[in-house]
Amino acid sequence: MKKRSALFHINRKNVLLILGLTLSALILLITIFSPLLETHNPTKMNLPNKLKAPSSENYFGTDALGRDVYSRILEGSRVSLGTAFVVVIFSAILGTAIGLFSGFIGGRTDMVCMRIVDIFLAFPTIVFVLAMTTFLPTNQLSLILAICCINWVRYARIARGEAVIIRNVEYIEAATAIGNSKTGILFRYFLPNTVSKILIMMSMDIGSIILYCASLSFLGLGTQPPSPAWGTMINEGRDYIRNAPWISIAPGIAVAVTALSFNMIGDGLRDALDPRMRESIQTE
Amino acid sequence: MLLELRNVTKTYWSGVMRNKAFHAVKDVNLEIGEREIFGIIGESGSGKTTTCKIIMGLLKPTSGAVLYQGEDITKLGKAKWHELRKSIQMIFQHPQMTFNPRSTVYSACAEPIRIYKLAKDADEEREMVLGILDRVGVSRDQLEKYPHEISGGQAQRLSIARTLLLKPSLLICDEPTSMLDISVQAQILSLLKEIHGKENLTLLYISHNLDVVAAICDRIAVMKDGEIVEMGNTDEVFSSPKHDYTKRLLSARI
Amino acid sequence: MEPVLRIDDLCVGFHVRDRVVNIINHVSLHIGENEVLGLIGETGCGKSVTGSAVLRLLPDNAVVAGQIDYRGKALLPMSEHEFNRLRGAKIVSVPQSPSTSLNPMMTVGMQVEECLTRRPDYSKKAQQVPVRERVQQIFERLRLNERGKIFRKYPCELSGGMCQRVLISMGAITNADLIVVDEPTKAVDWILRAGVVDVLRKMKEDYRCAMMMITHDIGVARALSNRIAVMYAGEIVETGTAGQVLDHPQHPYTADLISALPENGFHVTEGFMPSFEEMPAACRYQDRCAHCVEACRSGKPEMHETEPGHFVYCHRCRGE
Amino acid sequence: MLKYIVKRLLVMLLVLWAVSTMTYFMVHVTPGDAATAIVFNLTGGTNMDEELIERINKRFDLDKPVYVQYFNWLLGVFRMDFGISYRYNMPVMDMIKARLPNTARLGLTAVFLSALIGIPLGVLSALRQNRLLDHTSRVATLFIGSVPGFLSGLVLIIIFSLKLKWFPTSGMKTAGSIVLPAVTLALGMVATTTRMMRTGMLDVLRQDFMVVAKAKGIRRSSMLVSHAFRNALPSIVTVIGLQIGHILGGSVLVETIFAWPGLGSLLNDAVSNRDTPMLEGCVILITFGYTAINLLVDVVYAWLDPRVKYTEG
Repeated sequence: MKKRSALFHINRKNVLLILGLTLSALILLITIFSPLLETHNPTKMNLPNKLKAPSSENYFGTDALGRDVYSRILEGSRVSLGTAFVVVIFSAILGTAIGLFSGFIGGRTDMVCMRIVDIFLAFPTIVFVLAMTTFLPTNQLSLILAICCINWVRYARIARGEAVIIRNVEYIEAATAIGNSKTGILFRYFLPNTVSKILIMMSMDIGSIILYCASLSFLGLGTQPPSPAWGTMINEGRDYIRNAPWISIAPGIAVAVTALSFNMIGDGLRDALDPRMRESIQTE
Repeated sequence: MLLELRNVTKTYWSGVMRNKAFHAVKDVNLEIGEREIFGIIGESGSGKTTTCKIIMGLLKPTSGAVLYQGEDITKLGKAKWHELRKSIQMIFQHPQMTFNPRSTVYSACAEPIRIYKLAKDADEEREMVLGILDRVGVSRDQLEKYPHEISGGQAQRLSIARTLLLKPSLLICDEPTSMLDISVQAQILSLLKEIHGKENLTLLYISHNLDVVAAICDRIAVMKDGEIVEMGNTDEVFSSPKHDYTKRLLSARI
Repeated sequence: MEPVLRIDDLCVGFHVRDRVVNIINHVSLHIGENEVLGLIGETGCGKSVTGSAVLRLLPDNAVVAGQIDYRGKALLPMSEHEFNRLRGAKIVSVPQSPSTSLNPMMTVGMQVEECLTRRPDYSKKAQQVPVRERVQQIFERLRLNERGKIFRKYPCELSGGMCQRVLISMGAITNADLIVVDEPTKAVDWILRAGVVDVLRKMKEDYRCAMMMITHDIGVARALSNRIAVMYAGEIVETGTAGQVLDHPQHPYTADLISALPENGFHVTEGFMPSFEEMPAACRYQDRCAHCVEACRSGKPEMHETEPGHFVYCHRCRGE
Repeated sequence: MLKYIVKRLLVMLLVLWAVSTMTYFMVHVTPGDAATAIVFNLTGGTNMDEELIERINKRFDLDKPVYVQYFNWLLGVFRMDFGISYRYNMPVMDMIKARLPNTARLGLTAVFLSALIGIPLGVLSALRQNRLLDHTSRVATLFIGSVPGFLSGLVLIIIFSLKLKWFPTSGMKTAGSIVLPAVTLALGMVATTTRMMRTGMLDVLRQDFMVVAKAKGIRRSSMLVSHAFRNALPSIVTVIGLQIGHILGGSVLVETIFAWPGLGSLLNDAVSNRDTPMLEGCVILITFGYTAINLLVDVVYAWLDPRVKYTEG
C-alpha cells in the first residue's frame, strides 16, 4: 500500500517547491564543502592585487585589502546559513510550544501569554536587535541570541491562532470521550495539525533571517572583521561602489539567491499543503 | 437504574460584571434503566447537547448530581474518570469531524486499544481492529484512507466501532444521522438497534427528528430551553401529548 | 404548449487531472407552467450539478453536452451576455447553505434589492412600485418580522432560519418564471423545516412560477412537488406525479429509498452508491438491487411508461 | 464598538509601559560605567581625568540607585522628555522632533508606492489565477522579496545616480533625493503586499456568495466592487498595517545607506555611539508609533467588518 500522507501532497505541477528544494540543497552542499572550494585564504591580506576585477584567478575579484571575494563569500555562507538555521529552529520550537500551550490552556494564562507576545511584537525586529546588542559583546553569538529573542513571537502567534481553532473542533471532544489524556490530546491532535503551517513559516523565515542577518552585519553587528559575513562585505564595498562594484554586488547576490531558494520552498509548500489547491470532483 | 440525573443545572455567566445568567440546562431530572433506548427530543439551543456533555464528564454542571450505577460521577477525580470512560461512550453528529484529520482510519480505530492497552502486541491490535471493523461493515480498503476521504456513513460506522472496542454499557448518540442520507441513516439506525440487542447496551439517543426518535426509542423526554417539558413512553407522548410545545412539534410533521 | 424548462439528454463531466469524469448521464426532464418538480436523490447523485447546469454556474473544468430549453429557446448556445438577461430575471436560484451564501459585508436588504437594481437592464423609471417598497413587502410576507429594522441588518446578526428566508426572498422579488431551489432543508431543525415548507408553498401560490426543488428530504418533496424525478448515480431512474412515485414506486431504488424512511421502519439496503470513477456499465443499481436479473448486468435499460406520465428506467418494468 | 476600542486602548497602555521598561533595562545594563563611556567618546580616550567623570555623573545623576533613575526617567517619558543626549549634548526630544517628519515623509511615500503597485497587482493576479500574469507576478515578487534592502539600494545608486545622474546619491538636499530611498523601501514591501492581496482576494472569490451574485445576473462591475473588493478591503488594511512595521524597521537601513536624516539613522548613530538617552528616545518613539498604528489598523478593521463590529463590540 503506497503510503500517501495527507501532510505532503507534492505533485509534479508544483514547480516552485521542486526548484526551491534543489536550489537550497545545492546551496547547503556548497556551504558544507566550502572549505574545500575556497581558492584563497579568506582572511589573508594581499595588498598588491587589491581591487582587481573578477578574473579566472579571483572569480569574484578582490576587495580593498586584496582578499579574494569568492573565498570570503564561501566562508561567510557558513556564518549566514548557520545563523539562519539556528534562529529558525530555536524560535520555531520555543514559539510553537508557547503558542500551542497558551492556545490549548486558554483562559488567563492565554491572556497573559498573548500580552507578552504583544509586547515583543511592538518592536520591529531590527530595532529590537539593535537595542539588545548594545549591552551584548558584538559577535555573531549575541546577534543570534538577539534575533531569537524577538523571532519566536511570530511562531507563538501563529501556533496560538491554530490552537484556538483546533480547540473548538468536534474531534477534540471525541478525543477526550475516547479516553485521551490532556497531554495526549496536545501531542496527538494539536501538534500534527499545526505542523504544516509552522513548516511553511519556517521556510519563509529562513529567507527573512538571512536578510536580517545581512542587514545587521551591514550595520556593524554580528561577526567582526576580519572574519567575513555577507553583510559586512557589502558594507565594506560601499566606498568603492563606483569603480569596484563587485565587492558589494557578489555577496549581495549570494544573500539574494539563498533567501530566494528558501522563499520558493515556502511558497511551494503553501500550495502543496493548502487543501483547497487539490483538485476534486464537485458532485454536490 | 443505570443513570440518574438529579436537578442538573448548567448556567453560563456573561456581561462585564458577570451578571447576565444564561441557563443552558435548568433543573433536569432523568432516569434511564438498563438496556433501554431513551430518547431526548429538542431543537438546537434546547440544552440537549449540554446534557450529553455533562453525563460524559466533558462539562461540569453548576449544580445537581449525575448518578451512574448509584455513584455521583460529577465528583470523580481524573483517574476514576479514565476508568469510567470505558463504560460511557459517545458518537457525534458530524462523523468526518470526529477523527483527527492527520490519522488514518486504522490508527483512529486503534486509538482506544492503545490508550487502554487492550492488546498485548501489534498483531493482536490489528486483529481486534479488523474484527470490529468487519462487525460494523467498514470494508478493508478503507483502512489507509483519511477521514475526509471516506463517506459520512463509513465514518459513523468507524465511530461506532471505536466505542464498541471499549465494551461500554451506555452509548450516547448525539444526532448521529442528521447529516446522513436516508438510506445511510437506515443502515446506521439498524446497526445501532443490532448492537443494542447483542451487547446489552443502553442507548441515549438525542435528536430533533421526531420520525427517527419514534422509530427507535422506547421512552422519550422533550426538552425546551434547558428544561424537560414532557417525559414518558414514546407511544403515549406521541398519541396524547400534554405540553403544547410537544403538540407544536407533532403538528410540524410534514 | 412549450414547457417552461425542457432538458434533453444532458451529459455533464469534469476535467480531473488528465481525464474527464462523467457525472450527469443522459438526463431528460421537463417542468410545465406553475409546476413544481421535486428532484430527489442522495448526496453525490448529481442533482445539484443538474441545477447548476440549468443556471450555467458550473466551474470552468465542466464539460456540458445535450440540450436545455427555456420556453423553446436553447440556453446552452447562448453567449454569457445574452444568457445573463435571463439569469437573475427569468431563471433564478435559491442557493443552499444560508450561512455562506450571503455577503457578510453587505446589509441583507441591499442584497435583495440588488437582484433588481444592479442588473444591466434595470431602469428606475420603469418601476411602478419603488424597489425599496417591494423588498419590505417581501420581507413582511415571508414573516421576516421587525419590518423596518431587518433591511439594514447584516447576515451575522440573523439566525440561520432568517438567512434562509432572505435567500428565498431574493428568488421571490424578481417575479421569475423558473426558480431553482437547492436543498432548502439541509441540516435544518424540525419546526424550522416546517416553516421553510410553508414559506415555499406560499411562494408557489402567490407567484405562480415553475420550480425545480432539489432535495434529499422525501417529506419536503411530497409536501411541495406536483411531479417528482428520482436521481441515482447521475441518472434519472423514475419520474411521475408525486402520488405515483411516492405511493406506488416502480423502480427498485425508489422503493428501497421510501422503505428506508424511519416512519416506514428504516428497512436497510446494503452497499452504497458506486463512485463516478468506477461506474458499472449497464444498470447502475445492479449491485444493490434485490430483483437484479441477467439483463440488468448486460444492457442499458430504457425508459418505460408503466402508467400515463409515470416513467421507469428499469428492465423489469416493461409495462407488463 | 466603543467597548472594543476602550479594551484595546487599555491593552495598548499596558504594552507601552512594558515596552519602555524593557527598553530602559535592556539599554541600562551597559557593562562599565556610563560616564567613562561618555568621556571616552568625547575625548577620544586621550585624557580620562577623574574630575570630568565625576562632573558628568552629577550632571546626568548617574550616581543615584537604579530604581530612582528609572522612576525619574519614566516620569520623563510621560512628558516626552528623554533627557540630554550624551553625544550631541542637546535634549533628545528636540533631535527626534527635527528628524521625525523626514522618516514620516519617506515612509508614507514608500507605503504609497508599494500599495500603488502591490494592491492592483495582487488583485489582478487573483482574478486571472494561474494565467501568465499570475505566474509572472508571483515569480517577480518572489525575486524582489528576496533581495536585501541595502543591496537594491546600492544597485539603484550605481544605476540612477552614478551612471545616469538622475538622482543624488544621498542626503535630503534636492526634491529628487527622496526617490531612491523610497523606492528601495517600497521594493522590500511590494512582495508581501502583492502576496497578501492575492491570497485575500482568492479567498473571497472562492466564497459561495460570489456564485450567488453571478446567479443574480448583476453587472460584473458591481459584482467586483461591492462583493469581491468590499470583502477584500479588510485584508488591504492589514497589509498596510504590516507595511508600516516594515518601514520602521527598514528605515534604519535605508536611511543609513542614503544618509537620510531620519529617525532610523539617528537610532543607528545612537547605537554606534552608545548614546543611551538617544537610543531610548528613538526606540520608544518607534515602538509607540508602531503600536499606535497597529491599534488604528485593528480599529479600522473592526469598523470595516460587521462580524467583528457586532460580535466583539
